[in-house]
Amino acid sequence: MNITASELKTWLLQYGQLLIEQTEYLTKLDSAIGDADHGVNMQRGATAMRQTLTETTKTAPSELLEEVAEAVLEGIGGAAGPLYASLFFGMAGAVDGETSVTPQQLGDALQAGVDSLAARGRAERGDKTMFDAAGPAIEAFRQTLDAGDDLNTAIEAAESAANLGRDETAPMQARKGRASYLGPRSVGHIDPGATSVALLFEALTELSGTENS
Amino acid sequence: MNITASELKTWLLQYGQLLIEQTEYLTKLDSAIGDADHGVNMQRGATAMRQTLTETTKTAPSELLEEVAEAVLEGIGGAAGPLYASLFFGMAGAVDGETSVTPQQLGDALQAGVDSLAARGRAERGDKTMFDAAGPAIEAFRQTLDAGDDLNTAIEAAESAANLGRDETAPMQARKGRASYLGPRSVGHIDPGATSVALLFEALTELSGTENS
Amino acid sequence: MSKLINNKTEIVADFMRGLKQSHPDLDVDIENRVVYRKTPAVGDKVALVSGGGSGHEPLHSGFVGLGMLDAACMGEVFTSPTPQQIVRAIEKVSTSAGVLLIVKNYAGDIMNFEIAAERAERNGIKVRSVTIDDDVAGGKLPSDGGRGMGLTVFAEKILGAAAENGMSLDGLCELGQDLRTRGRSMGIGMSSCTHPVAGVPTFELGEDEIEVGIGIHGEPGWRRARAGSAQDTAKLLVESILAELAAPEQSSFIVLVNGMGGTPLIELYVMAGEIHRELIERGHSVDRYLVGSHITSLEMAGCSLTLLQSDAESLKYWDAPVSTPALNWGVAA
Amino acid sequence: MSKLINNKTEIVADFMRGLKQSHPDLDVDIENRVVYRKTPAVGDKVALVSGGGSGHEPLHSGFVGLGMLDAACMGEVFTSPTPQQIVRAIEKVSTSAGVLLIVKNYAGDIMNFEIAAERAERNGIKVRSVTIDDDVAGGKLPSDGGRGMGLTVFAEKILGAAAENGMSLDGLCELGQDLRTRGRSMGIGMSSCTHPVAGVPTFELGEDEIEVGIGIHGEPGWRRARAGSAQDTAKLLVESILAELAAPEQSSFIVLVNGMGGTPLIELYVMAGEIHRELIERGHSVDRYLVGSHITSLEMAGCSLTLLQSDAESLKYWDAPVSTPALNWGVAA
Ligand SMILES: Nc1ncnc2c1ncn2[C@@H]1O[C@H](COP(=O)(O)OP(=O)(O)O)[C@@H](O)[C@H]1O
Ligand SMILES: Nc1ncnc2c1ncn2[C@@H]1O[C@H](COP(=O)(O)OP(=O)(O)O)[C@@H](O)[C@H]1O
Ligand SMILES: [Mg+2]
Ligand SMILES: [Mg+2]
Ligand SMILES: [Mg+2]
Ligand SMILES: [Mg+2]
Repeated sequence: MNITASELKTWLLQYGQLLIEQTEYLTKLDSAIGDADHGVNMQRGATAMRQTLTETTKTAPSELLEEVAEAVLEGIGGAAGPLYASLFFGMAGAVDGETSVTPQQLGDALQAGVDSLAARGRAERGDKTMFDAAGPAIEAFRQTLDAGDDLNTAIEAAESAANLGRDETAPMQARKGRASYLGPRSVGHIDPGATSVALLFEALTELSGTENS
Repeated sequence: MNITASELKTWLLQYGQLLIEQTEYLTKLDSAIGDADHGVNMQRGATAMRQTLTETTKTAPSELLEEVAEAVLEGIGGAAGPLYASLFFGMAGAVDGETSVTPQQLGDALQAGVDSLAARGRAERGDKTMFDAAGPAIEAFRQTLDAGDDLNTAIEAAESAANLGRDETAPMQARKGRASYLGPRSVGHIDPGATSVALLFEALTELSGTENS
Repeated sequence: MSKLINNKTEIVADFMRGLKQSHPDLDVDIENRVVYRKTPAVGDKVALVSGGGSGHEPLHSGFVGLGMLDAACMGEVFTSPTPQQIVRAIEKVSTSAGVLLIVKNYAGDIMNFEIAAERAERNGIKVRSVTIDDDVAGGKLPSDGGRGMGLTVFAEKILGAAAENGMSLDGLCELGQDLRTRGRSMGIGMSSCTHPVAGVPTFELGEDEIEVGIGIHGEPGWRRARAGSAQDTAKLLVESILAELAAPEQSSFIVLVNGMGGTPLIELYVMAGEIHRELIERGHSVDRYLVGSHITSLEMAGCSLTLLQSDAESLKYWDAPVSTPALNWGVAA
Repeated sequence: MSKLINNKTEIVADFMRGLKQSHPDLDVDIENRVVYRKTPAVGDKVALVSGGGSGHEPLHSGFVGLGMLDAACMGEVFTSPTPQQIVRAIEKVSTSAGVLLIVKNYAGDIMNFEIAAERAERNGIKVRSVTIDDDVAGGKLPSDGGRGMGLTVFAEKILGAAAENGMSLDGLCELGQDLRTRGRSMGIGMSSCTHPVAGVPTFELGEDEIEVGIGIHGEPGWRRARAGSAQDTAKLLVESILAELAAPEQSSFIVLVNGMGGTPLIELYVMAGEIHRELIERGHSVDRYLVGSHITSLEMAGCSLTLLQSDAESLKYWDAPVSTPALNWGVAA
């Protein structure tokens, strides 16, 4: 069975749940190399997403994702707001007209989303940003599917890659965002945005089994 | 032998010395129930006194004391400045015209000084101020002389009475100066001004033996 | 925490140098610690002189200029200026109309200004004083009366405008007495501050504690209490002040929401909003607000509230032109 | 240390209520977090809009009024406003002459203002932006360029006066670009601050340590150093800025000695005096000083220095009348 707007909702509600659980941790990470608000920002984003997801009447994945994009754009603020919004706008554009999507299409959509995030932030791999978790995650997701594995396996691969990408931001020196003004002092700390992105991919496990249901 | 301007200098130089040694302690006392500057104020006063005492050409006790009064008035500032100045102005007035003073005359002069301090501050005994050390000290000094004892004994008595008066400010609730705004919270702390006054009487021991010299 | 200072005993002189460079309308006599208007007031305007310990900036030096003070004398940090400094300030700006001293009610200030006034009068200058004692102190007032707090700013502005307007020395004294009866203040502290010479904070407060009824010297207050919301604090300040002020129903006020130095403006405006609500709820109204750190205790966190019952005269003088480093309005370019 | 707030997530709204009550010339749209002039600019003046995270007060809301901004949009504390808020601000004040956005160079601000500008233009409003990136950052600038610091205050004042004077949108963009090349800033911190929602200080500093090259969000800087005297600090700031500014010999400047929020005015003027000396020693001169806490990081202790090479045009607009909560001069009563 394909992934519908309803499954996407489940995914994003779970993402919101994880953000709320990790609020303090995200803020702590942002205290070290930023301005101590990433947790608070993402918590506001989670609330805005949840409200949208519970009130929405949209049944097309693309329309739903656009509403979510708009909600996080207005809900989060700061740097993370437009970046996450770009991700969801990018995804929405890629699934325009579909009523449900295959795992491959989900991969393409996530790829479009991540590309759009990177473009908005003018971020490259190794800059110590969200993109350092998002990039490897979407690559792993698509490669796993391309290798013929199922959605569950692709999700697992994406989650591990996101977590690894997140951890690998620690030794990097930041080249984008606030942390870049710390110069060498940004080394040794995990990037807060990469950490919240890893939660986005962790939440994908809610879709595991969709294919077989 | 009577007490001359030169002995008074010795007394006040020693007082300045003690103030400089106790600067931090006086400030610490003032931190508890004041604005953390009594030590600093008195240190400036000590410096001003020393300069006056080393540069002065005055040989009459009254003129010397007037110069000292003017020096502390300008050197100390705050509440303590005019109060100590009043003390020395009061003393100066009482020995006007004398070239040296007897122990009895010194007692009268100190009495006039303490009266003048109390008048300037509108302070009464028990208000938790300088006067609570100065009042008992001058009483003890004069009573001891009146009882026929010598200057040494009178100085010892004054010193003990000043120290006791200082310690007895601890249980008092302040009714004058900054500490009075703490209400009952001023209880349990020794008054900084009473502590610096006790040093003034402690320094009198420099005059011990003058009579017999 | 380190401080932006050089020699800690020369702070006041260093401050004065910076002040003079930054404000071409002001001149300074560093030796005597006097800040005064470069262009003296013309005609026989009464000269206004105030002063006190330093560490309360912008008070008083930041209020020297057209429409407020003619001179300010600066003592050491938290230490009243000495009589000679005050006499020098008086002499610098005195006119035939006389000199009005605005003195905050602190034992040290009272005594030093008293001696200075006696000496200046002996030198033939007509000197009168107004004592500002607006602090309700958060508790039972000691026999010396309230300390001088935010009403000092209002007095300097209103009396300054009245003097500029030609009011006589007697008239100013009367107006000053009148302001005294109509204005009250109270402050709370959320931290102490560090006297630059002492080098350590005067006292320490727990995370959730405040000092109620503080002065302006980083000292503890009348009592320690648990920190409440801005609304709780506004209620406490408004109630404590109104209890002492005996303001008739439907009074209107000039309101100073003052920061003690280390409290960000965002919090002061939150307080202004809450204070407004508290006053309106009690049937009162507000004619003017002044929000900012105007009479401070170095970097102390906290705020004080000053309520002055307004009338046509005080509003007229409040709105009158003023051009000083810290208050500036109504003067055409 | 406790804070004077109510609900910690409603600080900005509570602030805006207090601001409105205190300043009758301002109006606020609390839902959209917009502060704007109650009486809109007349004629076809270009409208100036700025904004950013809150916690930097008086920037930007305190600079709304005659001669500066037409509207400010306020994000949450240290968080850029969202595109919709910015669009609302633009819509509130836009004129046929267009809207100029003054944007501080922070990833979040850049992106949110970029999206907002695209949307407003789609709605038929002529929008242009000036990015302020004056921070020399105390070290090697990252690829995004310097952060927006004190030059923002100068840009709002000078561009505001030019707009009031009838300058076109293109002219303002050009003048803005010109200011960018002529102004640089650098800051040092002596404490962090506490984000009201996080509730704990962002970082801790030892007694004798300072952070060099800070931004305006209570964050650590480029490096940690031992605290020196005011003179040492002035030298560090002046040298670091002049190294980047390439000011010709005998340049003259408009100088902002800015407090980060928790540093008393007495220290800022000490710094002003030292900065003056450093500039004079290098053969430069100063035309104007602004000393105070104008772009802050909540209650952070520390200061920043901004040097803007002045010329006849910038001085003319600097001296032009302004009437806002935080800057006010030259407007007759
Ligand atoms: N230019 C950029 N491109 C991609 N990600 C970025 C960029 N700038 C910042 N980020 C991400 O944003 C995160 C910070 O988000 P947040 O704290 O919510 O916003 P802000 O930095 O405005 O306070 C960083 O940890 C980083 O991952
Ligand atoms: N009215 C007064 N009469 C007598 N002594 C006083 C009075 N007011 C204050 N003092 C004394 O002054 C001392 C404080 O002096 P100091 O700290 O130098 O001045 P300030 O209080 O102005 O900071 C107090 O401890 C008290 O002994
Ligand atoms: Mg952040
Ligand atoms: Mg004291
Ligand atoms: Mg003192
Ligand atoms: Mg932020």
